[in-house]
Amino acid sequence: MARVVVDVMLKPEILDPQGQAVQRALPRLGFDGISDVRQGKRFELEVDGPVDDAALARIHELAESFLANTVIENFTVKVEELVAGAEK
Amino acid sequence: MARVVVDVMLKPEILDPQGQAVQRALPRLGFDGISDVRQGKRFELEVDGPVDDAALARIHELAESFLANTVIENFTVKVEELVAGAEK
Amino acid sequence: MTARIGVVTFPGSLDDRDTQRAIRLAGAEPVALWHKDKDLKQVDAVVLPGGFSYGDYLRAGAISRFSPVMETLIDQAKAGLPVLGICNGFQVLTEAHLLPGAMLGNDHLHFICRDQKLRVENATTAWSSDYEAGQEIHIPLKNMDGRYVADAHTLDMLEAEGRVVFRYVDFNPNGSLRDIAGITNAAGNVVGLMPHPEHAVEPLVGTGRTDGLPFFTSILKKLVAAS
Amino acid sequence: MSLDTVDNAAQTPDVELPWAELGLKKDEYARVVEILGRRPTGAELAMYSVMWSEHCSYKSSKVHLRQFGEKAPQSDAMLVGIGENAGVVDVGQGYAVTFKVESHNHPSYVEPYQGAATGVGGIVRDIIAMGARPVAVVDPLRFGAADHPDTKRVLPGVVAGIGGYGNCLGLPNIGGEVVFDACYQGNPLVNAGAIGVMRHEDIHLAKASGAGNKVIMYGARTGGDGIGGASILASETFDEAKPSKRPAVQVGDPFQEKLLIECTLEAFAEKLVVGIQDLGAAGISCATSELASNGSGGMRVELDDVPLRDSTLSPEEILMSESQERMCAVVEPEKVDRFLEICEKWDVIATVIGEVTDGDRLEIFWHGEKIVDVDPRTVAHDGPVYERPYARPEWQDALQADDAGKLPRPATSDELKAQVLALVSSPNQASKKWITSQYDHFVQGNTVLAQPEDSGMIRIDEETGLGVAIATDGNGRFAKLDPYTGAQLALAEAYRNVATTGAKPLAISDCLNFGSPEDPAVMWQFAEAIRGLADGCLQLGTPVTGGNVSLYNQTGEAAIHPTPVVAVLGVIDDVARRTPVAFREEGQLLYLLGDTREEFGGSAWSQVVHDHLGGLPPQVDLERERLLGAILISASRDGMIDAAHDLSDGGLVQAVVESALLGDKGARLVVPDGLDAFTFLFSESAGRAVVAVPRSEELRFTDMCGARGLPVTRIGVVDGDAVEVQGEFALPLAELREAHENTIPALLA
Ligand SMILES: Nc1ncnc2c1ncn2[C@@H]1O[C@H](COP(=O)(O)OP(=O)(O)O)[C@@H](O)[C@H]1O
Ligand SMILES: [Mg+2]
Repeated sequence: MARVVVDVMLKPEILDPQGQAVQRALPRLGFDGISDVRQGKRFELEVDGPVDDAALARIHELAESFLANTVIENFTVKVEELVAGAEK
Repeated sequence: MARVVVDVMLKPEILDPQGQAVQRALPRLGFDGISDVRQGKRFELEVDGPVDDAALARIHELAESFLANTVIENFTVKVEELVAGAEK
Repeated sequence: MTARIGVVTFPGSLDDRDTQRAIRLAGAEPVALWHKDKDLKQVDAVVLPGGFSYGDYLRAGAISRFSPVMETLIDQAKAGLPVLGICNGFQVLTEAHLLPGAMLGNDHLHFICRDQKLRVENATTAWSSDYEAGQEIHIPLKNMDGRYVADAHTLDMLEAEGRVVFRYVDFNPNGSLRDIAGITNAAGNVVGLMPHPEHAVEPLVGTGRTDGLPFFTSILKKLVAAS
Repeated sequence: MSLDTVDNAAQTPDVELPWAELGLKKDEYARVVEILGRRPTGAELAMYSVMWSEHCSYKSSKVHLRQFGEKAPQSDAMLVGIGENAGVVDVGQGYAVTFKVESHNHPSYVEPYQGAATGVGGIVRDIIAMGARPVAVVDPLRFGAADHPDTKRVLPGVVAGIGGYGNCLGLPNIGGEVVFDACYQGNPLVNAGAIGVMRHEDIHLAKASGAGNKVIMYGARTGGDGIGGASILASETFDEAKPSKRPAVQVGDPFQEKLLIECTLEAFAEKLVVGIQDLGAAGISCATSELASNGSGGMRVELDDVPLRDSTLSPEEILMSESQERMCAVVEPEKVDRFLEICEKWDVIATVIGEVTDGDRLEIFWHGEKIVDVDPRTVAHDGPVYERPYARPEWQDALQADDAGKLPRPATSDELKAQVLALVSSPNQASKKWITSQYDHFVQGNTVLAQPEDSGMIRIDEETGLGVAIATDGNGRFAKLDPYTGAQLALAEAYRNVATTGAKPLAISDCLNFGSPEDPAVMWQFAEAIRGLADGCLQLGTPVTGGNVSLYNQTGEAAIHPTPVVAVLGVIDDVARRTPVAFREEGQLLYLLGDTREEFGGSAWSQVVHDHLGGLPPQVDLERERLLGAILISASRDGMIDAAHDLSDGGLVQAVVESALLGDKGARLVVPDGLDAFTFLFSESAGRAVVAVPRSEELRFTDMCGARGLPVTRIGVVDGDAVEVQGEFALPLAELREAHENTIPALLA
């Protein structure tokens, strides 16, 4: 079993109110030096079989037709190595 | 300028209805072979200065105290190489 | 002398005026508090009202929790100041760790607005003493992020200590664990709940019920008795 | 090519501008050149092209819309009429109410959530711009067939978007419509309406007066949103290197808009604002040209001072951007500091971008160079006017001849019963709770009535109980059969809905949704609908305060049904006297008010049972509507009725089932003499309502109806836990409830 990650972000030219709200809050929290924040979605898909080119192509299609609305969003698909203990 | 990505996912024991809704829709869309879907958030932070250990430590703190609610969520922090043309 | 009850306005608060009206109808004096002021104007109690503070961006209540007013409020709540968090206010209280657990999106993924039946489980808190334990009431509910979540240990503790104050009856509108609609801190001065008692104080508007009024008379009686 | 300045334009008359790509016709471009006495600069062309578009200039509809003014009834209620952001109506006790309905149809098809959300945002800014606090929204919606897969994409997104935006603004949603019909498949109609309340003295207008006064832009930064043609101007003609990728869909930020509301109202309260305009379609082009042309004097704008989200925007693009959540205020110089302070208090970005000048020109500068120098009237008001050809379509006769009266009717009681169940469970007649429970009804604490009542009602004064009611209605099937009558039926229904709750109808707004004006058949439908509406308003004494036209709702050759949606606003002196829909007490007598005829053309029954559309729509008798309204209002004021429900789609049986289910009280009905059970239950004759009368009031009520000449027929009694038609069938409430309430969730959940 492998994990494929689809990251979906608003296109750069599209307003991102959520990211902006986070960014505007940073100075109050004592953080500076961050010039921009964008917030998007991360999908973790657990794939049963082998993640070969065919599987990736299908997930790409899934992302394009369903997970993202390509009118306003971009996406990336990547296979994730499952490294134990990477999460905090 | 560099990009640091903070990924925030619900802890595995917390019900993720959004991920489930995606998963439930898959057969309808003609997709099988995906045994689980989880949906989380991705934050892209554009950092002004160098992303050294100190900067990363601060971002880690930001994630822990603000970007994630650690009662329900886990997070990871990573520096992203800016590869042009990687996005679709 | 009547009691002075503060109502905090965060950017994006929606039910602040309604809460002030409810406080007035109960016979107390509402005092407007502003999120950028650390000064609580020496009020006797505080309500964090419903709404979408900061648009509920990031997480409901997550940004408001860092407001200047919250710095003072967190200290004073720990020192015993009565605080009621309604809906977004409840979310702020969990984000500020004045109440345990966290609020997540409704399990059905939709905003929900309905007249909700609740059972009063604890009629001893600062904000529920005018009810009777076991009493069933109807209070309007309207939210996107109303699913109360905590780990099993915390839930067991809340139950054991009688800190579940309100529970959903007949229908769980958001997937809250153990049907929890509202909880209190150990001292009983800080209470948070998702439904909106301030919208059930007049027979003519809203659902036409007045089941929410005792929230405000509870605190008024307590404060007047103490003064 | 570098910056196209006014000087440059004067010196290079032969430079070709891409006017066609910007949507201008050849003669329109020639007219611009004639007005200016030279070729326009790129920036001027951008302004003229957006302001002269169908959407902003009403070039196809203007000649017809004039009737709303020409035939306007005498009304003391009208404080501000057509031509401003929204009309304003006097509701007494020093209060004024502003309301309007607008469409956001096409964007909602492309991106349902954001399209619908920004639709709410836009209409609410119109309300704020009049000086009012928004107090409620309504959302008349139309989708393709309920079981079409694309409806599952569009509807949930639209509903979530309307809720997401309106809920976050703290505006109770108190009414609207949801209609399914295959004709809206590729063209859902997402109309959104808003109401605002103010004191008379707080009315504000969109005009810039007083030389030296400052023009302040505040709210969101300007991005590349919704810039169609300007990108062509910017990238292809003027600067090849620029990215021409500009978002076609706008993303709304309701939180920003909530801040805009609060900060604008605070500025109004301190009397800091001379004139104000929201930024919607055509953005800065529209706001500056309208403000300047409606006031005295001219205006000078430094475009460099507009706060940007995207620093690569060209001046043409900045002028055309439709970024949401922006406003423009005209403020006296000595009050500017205080205005900016209030904006800062609410974390709203605000910048002085120009000032009112002595002259009569609108001049816009970029990097110190003049790029626009126009008479603002020519941009804002002197757009082209078309007398588009129109003709009654040849299929109209055949359609009307296809009489629904000839359709087979139920032959047995069992069949009748089955058809009742089919009707109340059909998507158009089924409960819309799945949708409306996603909207906040309670926020602001003044909601007296909300869905599924006949009209939404808001208390506007806590002391006196003064309130306003609003209902929106439209029936595209009726309008297709006869657009003149169909428009009047929409008006009559909305009027009746308001009166049924006890409020007195005062004025209307409308949203006219049609196909392509370039099709003479569509243009005929449009002309007929407006004629019907204007004639109807004159007769009912309800002036048109404003509205919106949405054309080109069409997929290929197929236009939607002509769909005029009418919003009627009413006033009630004391909301304690309102009449709700639900049956409240057993034993109360049920009366049918009005005449029932065999009218089935365009009816719900003909659609549900026979999938048929043909014949003539029900007759309209507006004098009867007036009388019915007057009786319902008197009965409510004097406490003679406890429940009332207007009869429309689905006829009497639909109305009785709804009242019974809402009150959880059954009804026993008797078919009156002279009617057969089928006609009694399913006819959609207009001008009718059913009321529940306490026995103690029976005589007083029937005497009143008799004395005023309104037909009143006793049809039964509130009783039991079924809806029973004597001698025909009984349907238990539980069975009806399941049929009525499960349909929409089953389709969409
Ligand atoms: N169908 C209509 N009936 C009456 N007035 C209309 C109609 N359509 C547009 N108007 C009026 O024409 C004016 C311009 O409309 P519109 O462009 O929608 O306003 P805005 O610029 O505020 O969006 C408004 O006063 C509007 O009320
Ligand atoms: Mg406007």
